[in-house]
Amino acid sequence: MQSDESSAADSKLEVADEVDETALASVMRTVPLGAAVLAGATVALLVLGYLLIYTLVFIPRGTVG
Amino acid sequence: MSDTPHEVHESRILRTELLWAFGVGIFVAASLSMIVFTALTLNVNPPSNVERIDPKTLHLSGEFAEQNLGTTVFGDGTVIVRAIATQFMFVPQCFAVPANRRVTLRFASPDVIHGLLITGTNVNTMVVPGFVAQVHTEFTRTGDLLMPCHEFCGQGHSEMWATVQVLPVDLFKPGPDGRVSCAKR
Amino acid sequence: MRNAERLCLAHFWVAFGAFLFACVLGAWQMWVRSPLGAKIGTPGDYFMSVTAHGVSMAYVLTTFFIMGFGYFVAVTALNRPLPGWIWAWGAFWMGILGVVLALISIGSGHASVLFTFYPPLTANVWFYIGLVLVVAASWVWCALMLVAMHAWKVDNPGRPVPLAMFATVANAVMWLWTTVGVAAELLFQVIPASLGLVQTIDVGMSRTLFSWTLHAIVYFWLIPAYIAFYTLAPRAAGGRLYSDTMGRLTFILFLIYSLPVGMHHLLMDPEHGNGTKFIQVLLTAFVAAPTLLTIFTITASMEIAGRLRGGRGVFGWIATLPWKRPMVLAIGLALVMLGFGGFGGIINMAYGMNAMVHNTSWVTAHFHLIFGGSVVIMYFAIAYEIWPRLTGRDHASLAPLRLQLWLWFTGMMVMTLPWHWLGLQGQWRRVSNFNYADPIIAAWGPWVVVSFVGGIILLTSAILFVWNLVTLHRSEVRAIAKPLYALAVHPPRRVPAALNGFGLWNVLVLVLMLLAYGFPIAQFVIEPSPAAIVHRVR
Amino acid sequence: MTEQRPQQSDPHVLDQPWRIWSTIAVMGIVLVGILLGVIVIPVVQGRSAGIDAFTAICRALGILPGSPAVPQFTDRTPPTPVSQVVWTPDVLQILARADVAKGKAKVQEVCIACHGENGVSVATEYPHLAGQSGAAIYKQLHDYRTGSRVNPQMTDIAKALDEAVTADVAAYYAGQPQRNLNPVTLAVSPPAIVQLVELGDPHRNIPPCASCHRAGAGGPIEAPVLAEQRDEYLIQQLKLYASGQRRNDVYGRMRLIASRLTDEEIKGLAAYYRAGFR
Repeated sequence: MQSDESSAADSKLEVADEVDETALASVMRTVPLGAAVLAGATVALLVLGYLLIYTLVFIPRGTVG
Repeated sequence: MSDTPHEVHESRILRTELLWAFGVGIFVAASLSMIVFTALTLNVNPPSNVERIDPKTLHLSGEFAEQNLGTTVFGDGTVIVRAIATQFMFVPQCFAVPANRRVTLRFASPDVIHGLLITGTNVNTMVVPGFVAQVHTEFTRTGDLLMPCHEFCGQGHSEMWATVQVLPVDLFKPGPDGRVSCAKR
Repeated sequence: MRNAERLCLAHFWVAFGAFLFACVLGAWQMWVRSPLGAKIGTPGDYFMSVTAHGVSMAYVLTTFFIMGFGYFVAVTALNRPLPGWIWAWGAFWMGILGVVLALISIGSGHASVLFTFYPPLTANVWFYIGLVLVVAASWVWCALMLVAMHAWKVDNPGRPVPLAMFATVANAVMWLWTTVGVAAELLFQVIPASLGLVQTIDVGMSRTLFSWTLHAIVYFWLIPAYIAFYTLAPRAAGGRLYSDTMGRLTFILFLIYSLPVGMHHLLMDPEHGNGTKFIQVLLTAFVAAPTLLTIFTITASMEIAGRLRGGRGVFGWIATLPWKRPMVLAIGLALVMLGFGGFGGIINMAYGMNAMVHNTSWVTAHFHLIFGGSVVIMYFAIAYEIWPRLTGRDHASLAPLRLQLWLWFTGMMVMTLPWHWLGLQGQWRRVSNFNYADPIIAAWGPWVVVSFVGGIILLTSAILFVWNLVTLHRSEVRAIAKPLYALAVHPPRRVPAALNGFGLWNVLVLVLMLLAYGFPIAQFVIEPSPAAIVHRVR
Repeated sequence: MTEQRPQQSDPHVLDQPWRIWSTIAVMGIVLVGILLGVIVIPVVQGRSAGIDAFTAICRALGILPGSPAVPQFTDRTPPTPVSQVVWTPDVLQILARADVAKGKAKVQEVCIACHGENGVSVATEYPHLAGQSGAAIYKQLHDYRTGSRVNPQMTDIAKALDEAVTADVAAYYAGQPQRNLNPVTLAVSPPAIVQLVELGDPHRNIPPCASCHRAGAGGPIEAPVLAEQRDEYLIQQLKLYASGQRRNDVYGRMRLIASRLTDEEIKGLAAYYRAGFR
């Protein structure tokens, strides 16, 4: 993979990038796995909490309209 | 178009993001489907009653004149509570409602914006001058509940609250004129 | 660049000065409301304090921070001088004048109407004029951001605008749309009433116009935090941004979906029908999309950094992240608070379920977590990150910075978790004191005290924050020029015009606003609400 | 380097799918919202309540009042108002444009005997009117005229005044210099009374007196300003409210508050508000 980060932000202060491209290529083989599990679990918990509050707190207090 | 490995990988990232976006879609659908389901089966709505009423002449109007406020049971069994939210008092300051029976609460403000909730229930509405705020509900437990004004209405806002007496059905006895008042405690 | 640095620092110090002042007021308010401080201060003092707290936090801290940060981004990300220095300084002083006018009106007791106004209550007219000046200053800023991006594009045809600048301009465009509602309310309804030119107000209309602004304004405050998520944090963590395209898409989604959703603040209002409310609830559900996309993209970016530092396994990368760096710590804490705050948010927006929590402490907890928590902690991290560039001096030690961030997080959690609980019990908002003699309210007392302890921790953190910045100004350590903005794993070479500008999205916003707000506003033009008499607070 | 590579596609071609798909997605979402919120939900809810589809949809839009899920209540109860005063913009305009000179002439002719030329009353049972809110004076005179408030002397006097003169008199007294509470004598007021004035008593549902009766508090339009008032007059009026003999306070706010005050508190409050009398 070529190093080509020329256009992102090529100000004079932005020349140095400490990331090694081969290392990057190798971690990119696993990368969104951890993020997917972590973010997915969080979102699943959010939905679960939402449904629990809806059915166990909101509805028993009496419907409104 | 000959794709370089770079572009192959870039499109793989975008496909992963798209997959995640699909998950986001499920999240959105799950939260909305609960709303739609309860709206269709239990008639759950936010209180919306676009019924205009002149705040300046409320005290001259029929419904919200002073002596008509409070709980009334009509001939067809409808239970209507009418109350005024005004600076810095609810009138009446206590009203009685039956438990486990459909009740319609109607509020109006002659002056500024007020709001109210009844603790431990889902009764919650803004009381906006110019409109009748109306909540249809059923109280699911008995007892004395607190009904504070929850929207800033002036310097006396913090002292503005009323009591709601939720009575068991057998204790909820309208008088000959259909009126029910709070039991003295 | 001396001028640029002075400009940015001037804005930031106004912002953080207002912030510290507001934190002191906030802690005082919590004390007064708690069983410990019952019957201290009058309602007049309390509502004056709440007004000053809200104005300082929501209008001064945010507007000045966002303007200062925008100037910083325009200069550093585009790597060219800002067009129109005179305008920028003029806007700054206009904003200062506005803040002074507003604070004098509040301090003299003539504007205790809270920062959300509540007509037909009206304050002294100078209060509103002051706030209009602050907004007008931000409009100048918006214009400068648009001009800066346009000039860059002319000189760099076909190249993608750097993400930080693209996001900043997205915020400026969104803010221009956002302020239309409140500007209309103030100029056509509230200021004439305050001046005595009219004696009545159409409250249905004024609430609807304010709701136009009320939700998008929160995204105006939030976007700098997201800019830090996308462009500063991956670099600070030693990694790359997972996807530049998703960044652009996120900011575009914020532009589109933060506007036609404001009526979810009016779910409990009697002046709108269920159907129009439902449409905006549905759109509100979609405003979760940019945040959820961000959570994934940023977590993936952090994962890159963690794995590059040797993290293995599904979660091993979390431990290897450089948590000692304030930016990395801040983003971790911000995401936790965003999770809790977001949970509160989806309960709030859930149509009928809003009745369970509307105007209770639940809502207060929600926006303190999202804004006071996630967003402000990123403001801290941004300040810590860019202050060395602005002053040429570096932090002698990062430990007090981390301590400050931890204190802020701890304080925010200790304060807001009890508020959620109290909100579910029905504890309502905006009261100067509670009657702890009432048995229902008495049961809340201990939790109110716990949240007050959280408030004290937050105040401590705020003082430490300002102390840290003051210390930096006196630091002997010279700053080394370090790269600031993160690169993407695949930096974009070319992007579709849709992802490099806002023409298409402005059209969509217009159409969406017509569909979502057209009828709700038109109904009051066709048949105005029965007018309410103006109540003047003098 | 990328820049040297030939562009593979024209940016406008690249842009087209974005334009099309984003428009379709955004409009699709709105259409679903309209379909569900304005059509499906109200029609289904209306059917269960016996409301026809058209009415239900109109209610969902806010064109007709009421919930699509519940038959709407209509009321025909006759009113018997306690006060006829209506704060319309017209009335407020009459007050704002009142002729102070005419008011002064009327005061010198009639009111002066009890309330004094400058609004400083001549005897302790008559209220001071100097610097009093014009709206408050107007409302009381109006109520005397319509019989909502009854007083042997004032009823006849008020009946002789027309609307415009009522406003003139109110404006004249409102323009007289008000005398504020005296901080020196206030300092010796009992804390319980000061608390009632500043904080009220939430337990008894009594709002702070100052939240309505302090000048510029933003309270009810008709609330009189209390600053240096005759104590005997205040005691008398609070007792009339408490017993329900005076009932021209709209929605009975003062009747309720006064009925909850003890005699000691009524005396203490009257003393508080006369504290600065010179």
